[in-house]
Amino acid sequence: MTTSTTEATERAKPVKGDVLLEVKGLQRHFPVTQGIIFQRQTGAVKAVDGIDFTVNVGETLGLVGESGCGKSTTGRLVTRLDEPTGGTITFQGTDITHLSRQKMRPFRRDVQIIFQDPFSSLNPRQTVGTIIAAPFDIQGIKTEGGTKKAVQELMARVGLNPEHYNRYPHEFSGGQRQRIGIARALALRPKLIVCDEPVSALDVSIQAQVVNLLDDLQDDFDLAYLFVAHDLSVIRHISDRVAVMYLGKIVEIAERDELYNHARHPYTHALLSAVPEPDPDSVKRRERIRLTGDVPSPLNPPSGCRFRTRCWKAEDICAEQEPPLLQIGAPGHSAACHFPEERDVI
Amino acid sequence: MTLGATEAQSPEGGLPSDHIAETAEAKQIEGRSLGQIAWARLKKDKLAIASACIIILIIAVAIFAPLIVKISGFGPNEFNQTDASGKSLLDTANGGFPNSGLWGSGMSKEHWLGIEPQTGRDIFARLVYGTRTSLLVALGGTVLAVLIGTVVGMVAGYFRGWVDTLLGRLMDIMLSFPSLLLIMALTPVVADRAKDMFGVEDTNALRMGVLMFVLGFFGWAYLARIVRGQTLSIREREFVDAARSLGAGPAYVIFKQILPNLLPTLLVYTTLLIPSYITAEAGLSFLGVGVKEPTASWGKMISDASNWYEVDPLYLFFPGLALFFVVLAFNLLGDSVRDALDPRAGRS
Amino acid sequence: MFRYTVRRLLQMVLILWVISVITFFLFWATPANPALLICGKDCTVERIAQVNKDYGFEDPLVVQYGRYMSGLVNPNGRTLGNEGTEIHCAWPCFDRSLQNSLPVWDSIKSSMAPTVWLATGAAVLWLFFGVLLGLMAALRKGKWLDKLSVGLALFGVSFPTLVFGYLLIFVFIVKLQIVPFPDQASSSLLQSNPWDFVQFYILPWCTLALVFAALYTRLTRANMIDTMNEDFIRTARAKGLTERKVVFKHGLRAALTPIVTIFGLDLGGLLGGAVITEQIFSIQGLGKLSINAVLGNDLPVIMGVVLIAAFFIVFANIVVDLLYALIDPRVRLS
Amino acid sequence: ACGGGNDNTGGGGNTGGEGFKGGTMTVYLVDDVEHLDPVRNFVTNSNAIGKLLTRTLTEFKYDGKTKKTELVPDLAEKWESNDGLDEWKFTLKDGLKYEDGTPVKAADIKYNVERGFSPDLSEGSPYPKEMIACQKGYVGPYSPAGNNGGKGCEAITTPDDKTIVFKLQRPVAEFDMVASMKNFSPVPQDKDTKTQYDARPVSTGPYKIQTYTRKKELVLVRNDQWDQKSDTLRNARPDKFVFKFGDDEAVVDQRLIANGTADASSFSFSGVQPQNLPKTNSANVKDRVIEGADQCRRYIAFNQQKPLLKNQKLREALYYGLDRVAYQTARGGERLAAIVDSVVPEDMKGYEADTIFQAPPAGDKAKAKALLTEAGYKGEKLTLGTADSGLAVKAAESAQQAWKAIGINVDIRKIPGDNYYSTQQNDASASDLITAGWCPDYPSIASVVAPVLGPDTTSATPKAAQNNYGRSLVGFDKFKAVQLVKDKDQAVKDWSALYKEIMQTAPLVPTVKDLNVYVLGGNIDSAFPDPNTGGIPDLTQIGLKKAS
Amino acid sequence: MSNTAVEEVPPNKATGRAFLEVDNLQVRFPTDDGLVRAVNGLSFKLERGKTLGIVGESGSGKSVTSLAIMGLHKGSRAQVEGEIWLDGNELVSMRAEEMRRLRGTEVSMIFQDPLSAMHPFYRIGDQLVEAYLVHNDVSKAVARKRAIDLLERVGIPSPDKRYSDYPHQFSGGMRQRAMIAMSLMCDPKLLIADEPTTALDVTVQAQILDLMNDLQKEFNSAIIIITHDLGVVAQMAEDLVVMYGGRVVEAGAVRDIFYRPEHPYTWGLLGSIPRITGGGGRLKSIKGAPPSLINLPTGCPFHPRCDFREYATDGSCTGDVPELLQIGATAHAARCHIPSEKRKQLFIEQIKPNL
Ligand SMILES: Nc1ncnc2c1ncn2[C@@H]1O[C@H](COP(=O)(O)OP(=O)(O)OP(=O)(O)O)[C@@H](O)[C@H]1O
Ligand SMILES: Nc1ncnc2c1ncn2[C@@H]1O[C@H](COP(=O)(O)OP(=O)(O)OP(=O)(O)O)[C@@H](O)[C@H]1O
Ligand SMILES: [Mg+2]
Ligand SMILES: [Mg+2]
Repeated sequence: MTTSTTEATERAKPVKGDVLLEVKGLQRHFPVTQGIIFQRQTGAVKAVDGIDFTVNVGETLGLVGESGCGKSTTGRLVTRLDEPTGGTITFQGTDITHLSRQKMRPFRRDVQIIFQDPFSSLNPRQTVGTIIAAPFDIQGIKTEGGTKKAVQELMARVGLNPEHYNRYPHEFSGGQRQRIGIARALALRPKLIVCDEPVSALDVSIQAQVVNLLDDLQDDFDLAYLFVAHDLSVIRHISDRVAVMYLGKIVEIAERDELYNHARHPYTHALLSAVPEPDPDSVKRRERIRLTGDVPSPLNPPSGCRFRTRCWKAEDICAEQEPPLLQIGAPGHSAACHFPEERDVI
Repeated sequence: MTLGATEAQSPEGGLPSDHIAETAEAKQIEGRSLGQIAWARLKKDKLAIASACIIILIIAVAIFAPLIVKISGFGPNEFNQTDASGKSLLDTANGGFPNSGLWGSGMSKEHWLGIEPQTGRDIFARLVYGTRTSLLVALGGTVLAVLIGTVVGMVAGYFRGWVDTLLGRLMDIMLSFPSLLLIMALTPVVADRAKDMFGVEDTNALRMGVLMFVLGFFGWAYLARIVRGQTLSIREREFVDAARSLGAGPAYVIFKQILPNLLPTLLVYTTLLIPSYITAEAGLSFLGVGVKEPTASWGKMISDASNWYEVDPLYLFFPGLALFFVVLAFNLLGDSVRDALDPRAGRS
Repeated sequence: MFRYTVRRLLQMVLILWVISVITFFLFWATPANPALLICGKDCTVERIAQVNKDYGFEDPLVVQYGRYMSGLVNPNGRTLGNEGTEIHCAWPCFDRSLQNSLPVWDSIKSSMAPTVWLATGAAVLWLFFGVLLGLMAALRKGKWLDKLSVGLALFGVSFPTLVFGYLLIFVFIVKLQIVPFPDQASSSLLQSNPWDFVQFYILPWCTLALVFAALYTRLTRANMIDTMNEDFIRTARAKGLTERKVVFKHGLRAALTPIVTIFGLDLGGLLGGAVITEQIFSIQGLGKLSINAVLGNDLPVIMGVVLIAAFFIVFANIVVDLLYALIDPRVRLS
Repeated sequence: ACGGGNDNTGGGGNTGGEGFKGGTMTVYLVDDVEHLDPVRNFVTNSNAIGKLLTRTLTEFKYDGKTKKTELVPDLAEKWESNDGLDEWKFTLKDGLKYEDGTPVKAADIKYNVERGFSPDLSEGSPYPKEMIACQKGYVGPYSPAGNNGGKGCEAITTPDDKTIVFKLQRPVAEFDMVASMKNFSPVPQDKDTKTQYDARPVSTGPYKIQTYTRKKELVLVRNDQWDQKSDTLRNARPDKFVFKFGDDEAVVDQRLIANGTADASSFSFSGVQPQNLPKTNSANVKDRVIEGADQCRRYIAFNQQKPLLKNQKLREALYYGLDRVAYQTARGGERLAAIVDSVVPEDMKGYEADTIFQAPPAGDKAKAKALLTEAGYKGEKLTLGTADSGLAVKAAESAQQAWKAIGINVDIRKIPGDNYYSTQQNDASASDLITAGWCPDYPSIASVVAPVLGPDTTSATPKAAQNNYGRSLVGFDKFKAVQLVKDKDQAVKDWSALYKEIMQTAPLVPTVKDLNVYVLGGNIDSAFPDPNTGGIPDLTQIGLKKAS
Repeated sequence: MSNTAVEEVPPNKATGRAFLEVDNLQVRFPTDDGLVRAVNGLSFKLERGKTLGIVGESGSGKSVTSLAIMGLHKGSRAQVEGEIWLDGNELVSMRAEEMRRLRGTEVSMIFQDPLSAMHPFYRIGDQLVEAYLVHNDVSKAVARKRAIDLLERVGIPSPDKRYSDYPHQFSGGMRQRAMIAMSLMCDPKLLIADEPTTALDVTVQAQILDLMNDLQKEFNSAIIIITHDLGVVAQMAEDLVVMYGGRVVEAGAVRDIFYRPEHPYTWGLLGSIPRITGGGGRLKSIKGAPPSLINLPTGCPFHPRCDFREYATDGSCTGDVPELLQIGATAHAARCHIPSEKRKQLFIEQIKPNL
């Protein structure tokens, strides 16, 4: 374990197309408690309520959905920052759902996370050098030429001036900060990076820089991304496959173009049609579906199909029976709906 | 995205990576931490510098008290009822206040700030030694309070759950104590207990130790609450998650990630706690539960002098002024430190 | 809200109970022999034994504690003294003083009035001046009025109560003779004429209020400046409200909310005795009672005052929380 | 004699009994009175006020002009003792009444003495318990078991309503003086409210309580059932006394010095505070100043229970080393303290100037140092106990400094005032050097020597009395004999000799006596500081010049 | 209802100016670190019934401009220069009190974050009523009725009940609706919406945008919509202003700018947005970061990030600030040293294919 490069070779070499991460029935219920001394549980926020998906080696799975639907929670569960209340997470064949912190250590190198907020994801009291060196520090890894050299290489790779090693995060702009976060995530040559809305907080021009960077890195390092975002355009741009979440459930999952061109779930339809297209003429062309109301509270989600309260196609059965996520249309395309759409949107 | 002014000052873009070229006029700025920025701001703040000077001076006085007193020529506890020639310095027929010097203060070439009524002790020497008492007690109490408060607050905030509940209740209880009253009542008691348990005689050193202990013991809860709140919120910041996702354990997170972010709070709180403890020590000595006789303490001096302010106003004036200045200096410095550390900056 | 209040009250009882335990065991575990104190000037060995027996000082602490608490828990109070000379100590019974064997509750009751007058009067003063000054400073941020207020506040925060109190006496009583020498008889509003009452308290009020007023000036100023930068203030202006309305209806209301909390807690703390001010002006309040008890090792009195003071603090906490919920609709009490 | 040079004759030179009667007199006290219940009233302040409410069998009268104190009959018309001095019979005057008009009976006095045996009312003078031969284990009338089937203490008998007889455990030559203690006053059994009696004692004196608000105010008004003719002691000139509690001494001084109309008929129980002394010399104040001393003497006792202080040379070194001038200055200077050379008051029969040590007021450093070398003192630490109050601490500091100057290391131990004596009386908690003071309960040298230097009469083994802080055991064999001497003059001589003998061993060093300076309101007349009540102006004599 | 003086003399006729005309507006903030030049000579026009979009990166001075129009810089440290003509009144030189009267009636504003923009302690309804009562001498009941009407109009279900809710009890979308209702209380002639949907989910954003469109038709007010999101302006605005470093770099009709952009910055913007219809190709990003407003680059403020500097003809890009020059006969104008012809050519050759 001398250099980061040999490091990478020593570890099981991922083969493109293999399943890297498999999530089954993943659940996260946040207990809602009451009481001052003796707390009792009075309910649960069902942030993630039984979802299944896989991420293959080197691919990008996009995860979209409205605010509060459980995207970040999923990301945090996958990186084991949060303890699942149900289901399993299998990484390269190992069940890591409930591994202890010690046992998790080796996997920490393989799964990394990038956060949304470039301000809160960097410790303002540490220099960039320290921040990017933290993975080596924590994992106790020595690199040839010292940590500093490794860090500077990383900085150069993500487009930061290596001489800025000693600067503090507040001296960087949002986009640069996001690069610092990416460098940190890259340090240990992970196989999977969970990107929790890494570009939502950035200006369009900067957003494009970062998206391009992520693209390049994926190619260079054979990375797989679990890419969380609420912006359907960004997701379309970066993902190989896309999963749509609604209230803690995956309602539809498919290959990218399949999903955008042949969406089956009404919710996906609504989402797609709500995106304002930067093209004055298209406004008239596109069909408009306007959802009413807001996402219901995950504290007590609607019975049956969770989308039925906002769905124009809802019938009695939707309240009684929860539609399973079933394959529909092209292979790998599944949707959870009693009355899937037949037409295409875009 | 809020762009702070400092932010806007570093106008360079991303650096050589695919097509992102370095902007031409990327200015080379020294890597400056928030602490360094604060320090730079502090250095520009004249009031802060002045008060820091006063504080350093006071600390020097406290440390070198014996030397200073050697120069002035009179010990803090020496009675000087007569001068070298045997002439009485006190008007013994009228209650024993100094019969010379400005406003009956006994000020003279020998006794720079006059002498104490009835005993003739040198006020300058007592003032100098009183500095020791004040600072020692205040600093000791502060260190203790900050230490306990930080540890308890961080532990409660980091581990949450039942640990937090337990410590939170403890803080509630500590905060519900009428602390001044208990400090007052407990100082003698604790001194007694210490005597009993450790066989330490109720000396002045013990008394001061007890004062520090009691002040610290009743002072930590408030800070702990603040630290707990901050820890809770810092813990939610994503850089903590980042560290955890790299496999960092609680110790790493607490000491490397959270503690440095608490430092400004702790610093501000410390600079504010010190003057309040200086006042508290003076108050306790004033009330008669402070240090032991004949140890000089400003509060004790004020308490004594309060009987004499009419015939010997300067006796009250000097310790009062000393107390005022030190507290003022610490408060000023505290304000400046807070402003300097405040990212929103700008006192005006 | 109702359930919340009930729960908080229960919690208060719990906290007070814990405090009583801690205080009791802290103090009663002292080596200072209370019997010696009661025994007085001529104290024989037999007499000490007698006192110990009569007062039950030799019983295990737990038993003594139980006896003490029985006077607080039992609505009928408890009986003090020996067979034949027992007196009934009505609820709440805090035992009796070792110094003068009066029931502690009687002393506390009679000392409470001056403290309440002192604290509330000062509170009115500091609240008024503190908020006013802070407000003016905030609205004239950067102007001379602001600088003056900030300076005054800093001065006030740093001015030791000890010195300020004596300064006031010296200037207003002794030198200028604007205020007459204090007369304890005026210390109760119910017994004296209001003018005497005010003259009695005016200097103590000022003394006590100085530090607080200074603190409140700073607090109000800081809060107000923060609040005036809030988005909703911009909204209020965008509606075309007059500046006056913006400041008083929108700004002040939000800026004062945290002050209400702190005010409640400060006042609650002071109701347990403003020791130093009471000592300077020899006001026979709870503070004076407690310092005398401390110097005289009068444990039951100390215990009583501590419990009462703690009660005020905890109670103030509850009141403040409820009040906060009333002011700020975002706070939901459950 | 007491008082300093400008002692004047009580502001106006009126003789007792004459002068204006009436008006309201205001008296300031720092604290509330401790007890008004006669059986608990044993402190100077309360005692002075108690004199207005409570009459005792005998009472001391201080003549402000001749400065003599004499024992006079009060309730008792006459009294006699048996030869053995252990049985005393008192006969009451005629027509004595309580404030409600009911007659005073001898049994009521017996009842009150008995009350004093009750553990809950034990703050009063200890003499009855110590002297009267009640049955063993007697604990007063309230204890159902102890009251002996209603007969109470068998050693006290009341053959009729006007006669009361006390049987004593041992001969007491001065029992008639002891009978001036407030224990020996009547309390009607049906009015007794036990521990609550304190708040509203039934008056036999010229005044009765109108209102009493604890810690605030006590108002006395005339008791119309009191008969001046039966009372040679009390002039009772004002119509009303208002005692105000809680005002700061120094503040009260200022008011009195200012002499505003509101304060013309006022004075304060506390003497002028040192800081206000200079003002007493100004023209408009000078005439209103009276000064007086009391019978109390201060001293520092050397606790011989401590091995180190068993060394006589060390004790002598301490004696010589003390700078009493500094001590005096620390206690407020010449006008507030005077250096004394004996714990026996100078105007008391049996006083003799010190001839043993003849230490100069400022001490004799050379001699002290020499003695110290002889004593073989090697710098061991001694603790000096002092009550925790301003002047006392200052004084202790001055002693500390003086001793330090000759090389003795002294640590000061402050003990809260209320705890002070009990702490020092306890062998285990007493300090090495004990600051103490003693005020004789009645003006006799016996009431100085016995308590300050004598043995514990209740103990079989030779043991120092409670107030013998030096724990000196010298001369204990002689005390019994002296106590038995019947002839009063001979007794005085014997006591004096005994005192001298014991003082040879340097058990203590006398320091100062307190002097008090009072400023009176301009309307006050006939104020004589009474040395028997701590130098406080005698309330039974005081009056106003005119209605205010 | 509105200022009578304004009604008597139709001022736009008197002055010959557009309904809203911003002329050479400058806003600067003195700070500890130096003078922040937030807006540097901004000019644009807007007629009634029209919608103007303003886009630009963060910090380009969009919000500062809107606050200047609202007169909300008055009394702060900000130094405002230039002219703002609204319905015949010049706002920059106007007394604060007069300006106050115009707020709410002539011009009102929808803020980005409706939660922090509403007072947390007052009921939604009362905050609406308050806006009405300052300018209208009517009873509370009347105002209340109007508030409920408007709440209903913006699509809040059972408005009479929700009237007495507090802001925190509303969801994000409802808050923004309430905010819009509040801004419409006095029938303002100009409505400024500063990023009205940035904090909202796409589905809710779509609802709000539809609502605003409908309302404009109904109230015929002029709207300025400020946003980052080119999609939003494409859908909402007729005219567009692209801001960079406190200046307009390109202005014109929406179509002109979307289909015939002439400024490299606009090209960059259009190139960097991923499109929902697009594929996975590389995005065309703008290199570097937005400029510091304290040390604005000399010359064209965009030049450090510009990929087309070499095409500039008249003088270097670093020399002086290019003029905002009209292109052709339309209102289309751009601020660039590259000749218009060249720009057109560059766009067609290099940019358009990648869009
Ligand atoms: N620690 C927690 N305790 C309780 N509830 C939580 C916690 N974390 C998240 N939630 C709730 O779980 C739900 C899902 O949250 P999550 O952050 O995963 O949403 P999201 O899809 O990432 O939303 P956004 O787009 O706003 O980031 C939300 O309703 C949130 O309130
Ligand atoms: N009160 C102020 N004091 C100092 N600088 C200010 C002030 N208000 C705004 N600025 C600065 O002016 C510049 C423009 O700000 P503005 O808020 O108009 O940007 P914006 O275009 O609205 O950006 P965003 O898209 O982030 O809302 C920023 O650099 C900002 O820091
Ligand atoms: Mg999220
Ligand atoms: Mg903005």
